[in-house]
Amino acid sequence: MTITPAYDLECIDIAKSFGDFRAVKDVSFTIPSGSFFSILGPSGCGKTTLMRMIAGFETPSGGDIKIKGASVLGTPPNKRNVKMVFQHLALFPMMNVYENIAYGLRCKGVSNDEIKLKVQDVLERIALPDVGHREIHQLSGGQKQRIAIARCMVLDPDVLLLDEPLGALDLKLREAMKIELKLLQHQFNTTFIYITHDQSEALVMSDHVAIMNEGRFEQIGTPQELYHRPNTSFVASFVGDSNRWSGKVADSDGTGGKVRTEQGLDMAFSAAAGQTISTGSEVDIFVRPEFIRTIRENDPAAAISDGDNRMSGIVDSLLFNGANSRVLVRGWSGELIEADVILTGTDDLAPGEKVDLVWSPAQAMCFEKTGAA
Amino acid sequence: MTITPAYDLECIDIAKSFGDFRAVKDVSFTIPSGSFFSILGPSGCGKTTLMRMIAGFETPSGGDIKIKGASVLGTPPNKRNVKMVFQHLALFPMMNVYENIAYGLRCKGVSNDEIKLKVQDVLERIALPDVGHREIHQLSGGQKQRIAIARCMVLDPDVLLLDEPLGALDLKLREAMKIELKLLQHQFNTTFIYITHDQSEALVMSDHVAIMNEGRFEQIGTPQELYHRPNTSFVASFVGDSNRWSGKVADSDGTGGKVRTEQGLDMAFSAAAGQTISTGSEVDIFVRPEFIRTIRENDPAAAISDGDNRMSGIVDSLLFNGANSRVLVRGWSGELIEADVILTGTDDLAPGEKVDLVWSPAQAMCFEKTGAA
Amino acid sequence: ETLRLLTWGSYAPEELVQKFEEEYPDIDVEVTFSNNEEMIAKLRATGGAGFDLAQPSHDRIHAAQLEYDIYKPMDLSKIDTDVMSPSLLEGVKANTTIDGEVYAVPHQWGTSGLMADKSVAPDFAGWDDLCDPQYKGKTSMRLKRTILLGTAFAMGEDPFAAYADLDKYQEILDKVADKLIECKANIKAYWKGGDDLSAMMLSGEIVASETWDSTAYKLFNQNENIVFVPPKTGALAWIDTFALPRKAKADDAAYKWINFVLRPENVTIMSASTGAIASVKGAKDLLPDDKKAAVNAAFTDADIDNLKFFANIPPGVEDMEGKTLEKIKAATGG
Amino acid sequence: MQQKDIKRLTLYLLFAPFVLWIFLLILLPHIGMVILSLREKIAPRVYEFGLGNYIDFINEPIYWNTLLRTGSMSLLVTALALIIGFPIAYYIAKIAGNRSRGGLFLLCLIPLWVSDLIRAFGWILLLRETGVISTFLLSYGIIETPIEFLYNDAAVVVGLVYTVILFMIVPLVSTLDGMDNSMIEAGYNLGGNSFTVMRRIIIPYAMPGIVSGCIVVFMLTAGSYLTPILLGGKNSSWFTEQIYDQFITRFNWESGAAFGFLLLAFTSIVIWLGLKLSGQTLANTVAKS
Amino acid sequence: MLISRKPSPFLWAYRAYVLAFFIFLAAPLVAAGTFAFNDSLFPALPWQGFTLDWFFNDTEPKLGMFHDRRLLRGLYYSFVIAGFVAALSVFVGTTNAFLFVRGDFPAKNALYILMIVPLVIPGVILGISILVLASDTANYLERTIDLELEFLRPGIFLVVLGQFSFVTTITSLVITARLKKFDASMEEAALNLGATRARVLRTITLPFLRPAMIAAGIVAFLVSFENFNTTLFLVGSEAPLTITMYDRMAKVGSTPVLNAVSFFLIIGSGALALISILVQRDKTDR
Ligand SMILES: Nc1ncnc2c1ncn2[C@@H]1O[C@H](COP(=O)(O)OP(=O)(O)OP(=O)(O)O)[C@@H](O)[C@H]1O
Ligand SMILES: Nc1ncnc2c1ncn2[C@@H]1O[C@H](COP(=O)(O)OP(=O)(O)OP(=O)(O)O)[C@@H](O)[C@H]1O
Ligand SMILES: [Mg+2]
Ligand SMILES: [Mg+2]
Repeated sequence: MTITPAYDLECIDIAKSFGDFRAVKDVSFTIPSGSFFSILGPSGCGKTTLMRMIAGFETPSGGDIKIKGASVLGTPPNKRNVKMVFQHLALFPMMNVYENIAYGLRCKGVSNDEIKLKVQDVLERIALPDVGHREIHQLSGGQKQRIAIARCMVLDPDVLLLDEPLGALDLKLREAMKIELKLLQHQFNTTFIYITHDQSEALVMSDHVAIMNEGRFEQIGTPQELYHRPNTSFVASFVGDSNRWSGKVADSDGTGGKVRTEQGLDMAFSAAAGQTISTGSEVDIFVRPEFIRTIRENDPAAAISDGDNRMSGIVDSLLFNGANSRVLVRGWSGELIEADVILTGTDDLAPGEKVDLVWSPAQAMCFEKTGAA
Repeated sequence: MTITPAYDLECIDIAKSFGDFRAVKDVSFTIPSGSFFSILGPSGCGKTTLMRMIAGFETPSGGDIKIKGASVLGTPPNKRNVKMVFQHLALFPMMNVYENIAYGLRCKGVSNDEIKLKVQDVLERIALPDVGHREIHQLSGGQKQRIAIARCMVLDPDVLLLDEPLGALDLKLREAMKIELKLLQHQFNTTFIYITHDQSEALVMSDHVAIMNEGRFEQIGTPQELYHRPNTSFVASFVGDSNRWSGKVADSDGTGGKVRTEQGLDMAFSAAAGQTISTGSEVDIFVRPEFIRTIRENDPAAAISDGDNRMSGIVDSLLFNGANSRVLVRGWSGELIEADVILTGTDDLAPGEKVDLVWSPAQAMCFEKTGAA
Repeated sequence: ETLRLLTWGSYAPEELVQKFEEEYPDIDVEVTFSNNEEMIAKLRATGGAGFDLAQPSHDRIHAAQLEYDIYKPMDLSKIDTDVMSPSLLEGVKANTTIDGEVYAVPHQWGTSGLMADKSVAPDFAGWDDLCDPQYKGKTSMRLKRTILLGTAFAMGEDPFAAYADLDKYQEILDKVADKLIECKANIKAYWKGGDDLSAMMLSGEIVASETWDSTAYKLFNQNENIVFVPPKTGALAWIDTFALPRKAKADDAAYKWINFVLRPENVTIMSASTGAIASVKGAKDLLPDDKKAAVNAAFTDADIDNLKFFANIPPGVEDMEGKTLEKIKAATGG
Repeated sequence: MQQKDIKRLTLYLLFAPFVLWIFLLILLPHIGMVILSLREKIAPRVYEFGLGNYIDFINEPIYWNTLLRTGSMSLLVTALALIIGFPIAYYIAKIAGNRSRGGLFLLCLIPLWVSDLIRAFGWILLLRETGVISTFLLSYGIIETPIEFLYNDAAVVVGLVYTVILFMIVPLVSTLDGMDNSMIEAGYNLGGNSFTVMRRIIIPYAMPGIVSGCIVVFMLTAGSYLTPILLGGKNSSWFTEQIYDQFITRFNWESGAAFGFLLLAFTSIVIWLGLKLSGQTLANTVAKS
Repeated sequence: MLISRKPSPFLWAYRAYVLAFFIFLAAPLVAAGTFAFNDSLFPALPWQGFTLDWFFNDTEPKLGMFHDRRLLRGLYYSFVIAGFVAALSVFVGTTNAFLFVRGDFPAKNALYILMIVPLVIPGVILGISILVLASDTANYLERTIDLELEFLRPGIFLVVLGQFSFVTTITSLVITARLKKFDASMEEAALNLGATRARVLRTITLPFLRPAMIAAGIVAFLVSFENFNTTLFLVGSEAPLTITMYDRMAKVGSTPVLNAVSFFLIIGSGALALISILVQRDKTDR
């Protein structure tokens, strides 16, 4: 009876402690074949530790890891068919590109002729057919990146792990590589697990993203789900920009109601999916800048729905950034609120102007405060 | 007859050659008192060289530099009242914060009591009143940044030069410091000249931005001018994202007309301000993603003005990034076009869907090709 | 001023130096320990500068002075030659007179010979006994010219006589080398200084060795069984002298030192340290008691008559001997 | 321009000490030594130019045997130092915890600061027939009669390895320290076993350190004097000892100079060969450590 | 990690090996040090009981090291020589560092290699070549113009020069490494803040180099202190401690006083080495 497993990788209650410190706490997840899965979390949350356990460099303190359905706990790292692209790539500087890629094949004992074929093939697939004879230091950052991936892919891994591989690149290159990585994954059609603390990387590239915090997974979902329907206040604040208020629920019907913020503002909200928030509880409310409309005070043209939240303030400054321009508005209680605006150079808002900020309760994401937060 | 000069800094036909290589080519500009002026350009275009000439570390091969109206060509660097914040800050690690700030005053021979007053004063203005006794390595990245500025500002410079001071900071901190720098400049009301190759920094902070390329200034203007009314194709492509087509003008009335792109597409355009483009000339056309609307094929709800450009294609992939999400559409001739979309998770576009891309001719910026480009 | 002595280890006992400095408060004594070869090498390198008084052996002055011009003549009038044993004085003078100038006066004399632990090697008597298989792995020697000469005597040759005919001398050396190479297996190790010799002897690692008499006397103090054995072919005798380096700067102090150490009360202190016998009249009586006992245990009058004084080394011999020693050292065996 | 003149002047001023040092203390003396070595001694105070000293050397097997012996023993010591030192360096650089690393490194260094003489002296106390080791073994009944560990080639090798191993470990630690751990992990991740990783990754990476350590160790060994003299036995002659003998006991500076030059040339050739074989250069090995 | 995944017996064996190695390192020093406290005239077994005589006793035959004038004088000369060598070599090391890091001149790489070469020349050869040159020069001057230059004869001056000739390579390498880490924009920043060039050197560059200069100085001091091979040929009447001890051992006979000196030196140089490492690990290292 042979069943092809549905998942390339399964982690079941995996945990890791360093002495007293619990770096990874009972994380479970499954990754379907051929998908691009990202783990996004702040520095030190345990992402690398988790990945090192999958690769076999650390032994889990508990739980099980299955690759293609079979547990690999007893398998040493060099026997696992899980390849890894390291943060600083770890290309071997004493070998040229060809030898770097051939290394894994040689370890397997593949014949020289076959190695030649395979290396040439993978070099073509990453669109660098002619760099085989180059030394590593003769490559550009982006090329190195691709060689590091090719070095793994030539071995046909079940899963490719990537630990912040773009961290060392400069801004422009990072933007370009984001798209490139996604295309490469399509190319090879292998399961990629991608670690990052840069949300835009995770959102842009992934099929699914897991948000990790303090050794735990807070939420797993598609980028859209995470952005629009975060489960926890950590996810809401970590994914995307947002304005944040703290307050106390004045009136609630379980899924929506009114909050009085610490600054004394009344605000309507709707609770995040699956949450019930009862009257009197302390909550955090998040509103993304792009959902806040800025309208000139008493602008008759502005259409405001009835239930919308509204707040008046004074323009503090304008941050022009092309399509991503922002306005900073100082509310009457002194807090600065960011809202997206379009600045065209004609008839724009100006610092000092009085404005109203308007947003719908549906966009005000509300989470009950946990004891610790 | 004493005339207070209108400009803190004037550069007149300033040039610099290293051997045969001309790093800076006849650059002229003036900076009014108290403004925030950025020089934005790709790596290696000569920004640092220009700044080093202003500070006095390089001697210009030609031209003149005037500070507060007086030429400083003969003045050694330690006598110029132009202070500089270095890329890696160059704080002195063997002195504590107090001594770092006091250094310039001591060089001037200011008395100890006065130094104490001035240092305390400047520390308060940068909102770090209590760090005087700290060692440099005990500061966070953002604090170091501010100390580096304070160290210059305590000397009351005519002009403060900043050479990519945020380059070494990590992503999150860089975002925060952008806003902070602008506030500090308001505080001190001194002329800041800010060098960067990151367009969003330049756009967000500056009153005026100069775009530099290959040793030359391509355009000087406010951020909005540069973004919406670029003078050259370099500026259009360097500032902000854009889709680019090359083509030949099929029909022109001087300020607008029709272009046939290399892919064979007909496109209406209006020439950039001050340009006349004649029929038959080779041109580059730029369209920013945020001005391209993506509509489902045959969507009846879509309102399309008559003159708008329209192009059909197939959704290749969606790059979800919250408010900055993009769609990649493959046009019928194979090129990939980026357009901004809003992805909410419900009823979004999906890869493979047929769509139409629509944009107005006014947003299609057109530049005649120069021989070199 | 400073008196810079270039001398043998233990030839400037601390007690004596302090006494001297008390007597002449303005003189500061600085001592450099050395041996015959190094003294010449040092003075050659300095051109006779850097030291104010040297103490080479009587046979090592003539050739060195001819070749390197490192000494200056002595003013005998400043030295109390009366106290010296006339025969030694004349002998040294004869050895070190060049162009009518005398370059050295005697200080102490002693012998090189053998020593043995009488409790385990009672019959030890001649140079060749070092190679006696019954002491296999239990003897030692110093790989220097003394052992070449001793072995030559033991083989019935007279190397000093052969100095006049270097070809003949080379023949002797070749024979000696063969013998010593053959003997190598018998040797535990070549000693390099009094230190390792004493350690080996006292610990019983070896039972007999070629030695300086002074070392033997010292060991006699520790262990009465260890005695100096004058070889039956005669112990080799040397006289250490006083000589003034050519560019010495403190001649007066040097003469003061010479006269000082030849005073009877100081002779005793010196001999206690060196184990050698001063070249003054009645020197044997001035030996400290323990040394006297050791000397008496070692020497009979006949032994003293049988002493072989080193003869002046003619130029070239050092090279021949050096090569022979290297050959022995390099040969495999044992 | 004035600015340029000042720059020039500064450069000259900085150059002066360097030139004085290298020229007066290194180049000139060595040239002098070579010239001296070309003088033949004919009679007292009579010399003649010629290759006599070198011819003597060639004609006398004792000399070149000793030189070869010194060279081969130095190679042996170098190899031993590498074999013994590499695991230690690896341990310090890669396995020891962050805190113990500094301590271990310091421990490695302390013997370095004590003179040759004291080290050799210590070994004599340990190794001699009535020394600590022999006595210890005897008192525990492991051996019946005292054993002489001193005065043989093995003792010389032990003493030399001891003296020089630190110069092997230091550059090795610093190169291995600079090696990113992920390089090793990548080696395993791509399917290599411990042996492959060691042979294909760690050793090639550490090559500059290995070569640099070997050069310094070889030179120090070949040029050492005290250790072979004090620990060596009846058969162990060392070339520096012969140089010393030529100079000091045989007053033959000319042939001593020739010997010195030969030692320098010989060791330089060995090192040149080593560099050629390992494909390294002096600049990227010794200069870096 | 390479090892953590391995079965632990291997790791234990590895640790045991490391431990054995450090025992090997410590053994002769411990032996040399321990016998300083043996109440015997010979530095050898058997153990005769504990004593501090070899440090403090003031009468023969057990003259302690602190009363042994010759050893103390040797110690004094060692200090003088090491002091000069350290000062000189740190100075030249610093100028060399500036020369090679900042300077721009033809054949820089070749000269840099030349700078390293003294480190790999056997000490004996350095000693004799300098000796030969110095005495030939002195002899020549004496013969031709009857000028006696005493400093060219073996003595402290030549010893200092001889040691300086190879120690400088070490100091140059140490200081060069530090200067390479120096961010030249720091100097420009100081200039920019109004300092003169001299003031920049005094307040910025040299303070930055200070840890390396101190460390290099200590290394130079220790290397000079323990040097034997080069010194042997160049020493005159003022013998430093190693030579004094060697003479003692080879020509007089060793007593545990030598062990006492060894003990003293082991402790002293251990402390110095510790300081040098602490200084290097200075906070300015970043
Ligand atoms: N070998 C170890 N011993 C002890 N603690 C460790 C070890 N490795 C990691 N940690 C701790 O575990 C936590 C998680 O570390 P990890 O490297 O997995 O974080 P990360 O999410 O990858 O962070 P970053 O984004 O900075 O790389 C950190 O607090 C770290 O200090
Ligand atoms: N001292 C010099 N000698 C020769 N060429 C130089 C020198 N300094 C700079 N250049 C060259 O001048 C050009 C401009 O350099 P500059 O440092 O001004 O660029 P930049 O715009 O500051 O770039 P970046 O953004 O990377 O800092 C570069 O091509 C550089 O190689
Ligand atoms: Mg990590
Ligand atoms: Mg720059």
